[in-house]
Amino acid sequence: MTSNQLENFRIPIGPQHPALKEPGHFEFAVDGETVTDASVRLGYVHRGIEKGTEGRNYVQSMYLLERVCGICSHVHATAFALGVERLAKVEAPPRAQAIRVLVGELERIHSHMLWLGVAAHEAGFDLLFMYSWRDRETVMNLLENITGNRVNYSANLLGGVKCDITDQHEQEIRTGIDFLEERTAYYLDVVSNDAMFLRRTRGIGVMSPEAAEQLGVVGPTARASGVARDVRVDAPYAAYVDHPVNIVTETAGDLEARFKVRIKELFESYRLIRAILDNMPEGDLTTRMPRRVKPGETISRVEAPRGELFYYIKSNGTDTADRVKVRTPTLPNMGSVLALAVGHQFADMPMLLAGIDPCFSCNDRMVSINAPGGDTQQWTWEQLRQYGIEYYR
Amino acid sequence: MKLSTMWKEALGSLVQRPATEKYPFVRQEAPEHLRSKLHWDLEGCTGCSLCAKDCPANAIEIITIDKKAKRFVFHYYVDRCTFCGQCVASCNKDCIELVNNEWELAALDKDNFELYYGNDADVDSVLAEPAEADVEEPITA
Amino acid sequence: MNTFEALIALLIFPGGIFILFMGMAYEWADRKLVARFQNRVGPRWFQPLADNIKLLAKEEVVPAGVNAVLFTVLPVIALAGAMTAVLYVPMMGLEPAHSFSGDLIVTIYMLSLLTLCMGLAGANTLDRFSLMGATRTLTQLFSYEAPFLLALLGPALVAETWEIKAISHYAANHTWLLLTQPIGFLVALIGLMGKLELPPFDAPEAETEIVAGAMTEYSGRGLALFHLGKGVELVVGLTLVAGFYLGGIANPLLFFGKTLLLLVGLAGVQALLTRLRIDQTVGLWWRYGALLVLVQFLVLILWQGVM
Amino acid sequence: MSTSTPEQVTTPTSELNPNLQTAADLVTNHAAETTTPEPNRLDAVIDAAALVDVVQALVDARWGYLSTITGVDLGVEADQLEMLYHFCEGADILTLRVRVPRCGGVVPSVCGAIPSASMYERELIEMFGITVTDTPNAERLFLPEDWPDGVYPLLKDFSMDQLS
Repeated sequence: MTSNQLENFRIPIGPQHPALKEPGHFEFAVDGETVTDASVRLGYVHRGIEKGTEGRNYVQSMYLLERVCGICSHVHATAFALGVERLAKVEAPPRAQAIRVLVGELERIHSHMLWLGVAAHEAGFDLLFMYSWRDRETVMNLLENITGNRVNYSANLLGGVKCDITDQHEQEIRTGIDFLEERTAYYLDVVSNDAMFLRRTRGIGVMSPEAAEQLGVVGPTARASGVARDVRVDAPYAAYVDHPVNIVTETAGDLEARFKVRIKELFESYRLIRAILDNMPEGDLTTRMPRRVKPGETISRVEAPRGELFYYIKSNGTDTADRVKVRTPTLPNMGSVLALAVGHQFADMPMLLAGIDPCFSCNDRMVSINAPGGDTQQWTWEQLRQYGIEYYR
Repeated sequence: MKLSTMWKEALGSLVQRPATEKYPFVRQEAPEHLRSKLHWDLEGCTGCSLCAKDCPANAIEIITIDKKAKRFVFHYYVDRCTFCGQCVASCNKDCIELVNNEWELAALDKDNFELYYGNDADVDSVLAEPAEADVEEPITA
Repeated sequence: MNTFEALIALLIFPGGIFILFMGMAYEWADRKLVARFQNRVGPRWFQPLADNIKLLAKEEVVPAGVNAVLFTVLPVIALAGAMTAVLYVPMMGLEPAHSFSGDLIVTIYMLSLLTLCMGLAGANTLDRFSLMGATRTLTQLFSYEAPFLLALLGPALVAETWEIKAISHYAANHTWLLLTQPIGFLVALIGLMGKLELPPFDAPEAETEIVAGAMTEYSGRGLALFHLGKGVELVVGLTLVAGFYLGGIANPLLFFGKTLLLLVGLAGVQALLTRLRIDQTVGLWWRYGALLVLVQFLVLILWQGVM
Repeated sequence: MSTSTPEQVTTPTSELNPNLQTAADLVTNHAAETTTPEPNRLDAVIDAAALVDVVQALVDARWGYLSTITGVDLGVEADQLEMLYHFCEGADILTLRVRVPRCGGVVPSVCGAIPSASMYERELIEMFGITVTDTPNAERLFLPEDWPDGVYPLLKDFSMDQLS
């Protein structure tokens, strides 16, 4: 092969690829097994959410925004609800704030466990994948019991929450958390001691604190590089004001550190959940919320499982937001993958990608409209079958 | 550093029962608060339509037959519903309930996903009328 | 041996139908065991059969830009190679259908034919995952082939014959070679995993990186034949290792007992270890596998000299 | 659609917390106007020409990190777009507001000082039709390949008819 051909040997990962559970398109130029260039193309799951909020009232927008992401849905609704409440000069009752944080931390556990499994699977360690997902069922069942849904919990209302924590729930949560804490300690042992697994994580994708600062990464990805950035600590919101978070950081900045940071964060989540259950404020779950919100603009930042989630909300006096801007944590983190990829082995690419816990539907939240001129149709089963037969004839 | 950290666990699994749930054969009971199909209670509804206004998925339509006599028909599109429970929270009269045991909603026919709640006579009259303009699709732009 | 017996040996037992079903049964056992290690239920007994029937019934799509003849013929050669190897091994603990002095070498190369065909099949298509997979398949072939061969030559050396039948007779009448040549046993077992591209040596078909490696463009019949070939190779490989290192397999009971014991070990390794990168696989084989087995080989030669 | 300006409370500079005070000092030379809409926020309206200098000054002083760039369409009547550059440091947020005309708005790229801004700038270009000079990559990030040129979905007067 000539050098020109070598340069053009580009391997695509995505939009449809077993390594990615969501569509995103990466292209890696490889020389043998070594990556020499990387590029990304996003937008395969655009749903027009930011534009969509312009045609919906605040209540409807909240549910729409909750569906930005299936894994960290609650933080989106929380960020939006907190922002709109601030604009409307309404404060949700303390019990509601505590429940918001409680559900948020349960969601973080579920998200990190999910990530642990996915990342292990990318490395070809399916045993850890299966076990961590089995244990993740515990927290999903807890969320289902409390809120009523396994994903997209819809626990928030503007001005409060829908679901209450009963004594029975409290017992269930405590039992579940005890079990998970034991399991998490075990997984921490696995990711920090398993020799074969460490061959795939230690020293791979090292990002120095300076690079992390420069690339503007957020969340566990930044904390694994020693950049102590956590909205729950920097700008406490909801019940984090009463329950301060101890920030977890690692200094190595490699994949191993990203594993450790996320797993250690789980312990912090367990502690917070217990603290909230111990000091659950009494009182109402909701407060009256006006349908129209006075003109103004606000910024609402919360810490999603993947990092800082940034909402800019501008109201104009009606019951519909003038502009909602969502900046999800994956977007700034995505740049780091491209920067880190060059020089690594192609086999490390899925791991590097998984290392930032990418969420493509979070990224691609904006505009997607039916193909121009395309009309929507409803097809019956029979029609679909017929179409299939004719297509392949 | 160990060559393998999970061997004890893995060996144990050989004798343990698998964690897999054999779903269609073994069904677990739905949790108490699970949100599934929506049910509407005729009593008490004042026709305020707050549920329909707040529904993020446009899954609810209140058809008013006679406002004074409090005759309303509740038209529910199960396939659009996202089971968020906002209508339950919005309703001031506690007329709406998301029951917890009707969650297996798959069907091959679209007709199974349109439900009418109300007096039998009212529902019949709604059904007899030529289909009105559909509820507006969610705004996309 | 008359023609009738030869035909039976080729088409029914131990070659032909019998070994195909045997391959599927062992594939099922492997998948089931891995699933149980992972605390899952795993597939039901007829899953590999159903898979293969489905694949055989499917239309085979020949992608644009490939040599269509090669594309169709390579899976057939691969399966034929694996099935030929069956004739020389003591299947079910019975005498091999054919044997001659030096059949060990033929068997080992028949087994390599499958991998070689897979590599060529990958290189034949234009798909980038296939090309990547083909490179890795062939790289891995070159890395495990020498240690694997050396590991199987150890027993041959002590038995002073290159005939599989004779070696397994020798093994049956002496102390288990597992005890005298532990390194050879390990290398042979791990080499077998490398041959079959089982985890952790599945870099050539790493799902999360290169989809299905060299097999990416195969659908339908070709894929089914390759799969069957791998199943056959699994059985042959296990038979060889059990026959050489675990004290011979004199009857069907011993055969099943010993090969299945090995399979549990294989499944355990598959479940417990993380996939190695291709550079790590090569490093492992040449830095440790080949060296260790060479050292053992030298010791054996010296020992033979002393005796 | 209302275009009313947000309710703003101008706080005397002495009441700013030390962190925001630093930021205020950094931007004050270029800012036409600074306000404090919320206790932890500082808004500075600056001219597009001064943007790169201000951002460079913030980066040199290591004040916060660029959280995102928000584009806001102030409406057809106002005929202006507003670019909001949000910098976060702890709980404090500094917002640089840059106003440009709705048609043919030009802002300089800040990628020279902050490389990771590229993603946000690409988003601005495709969603609002702004020209960002010297940005390293002006390709589409989110919109489909067959999206018509000159149609910008986050403008208030965007309609589905523009697509056919």
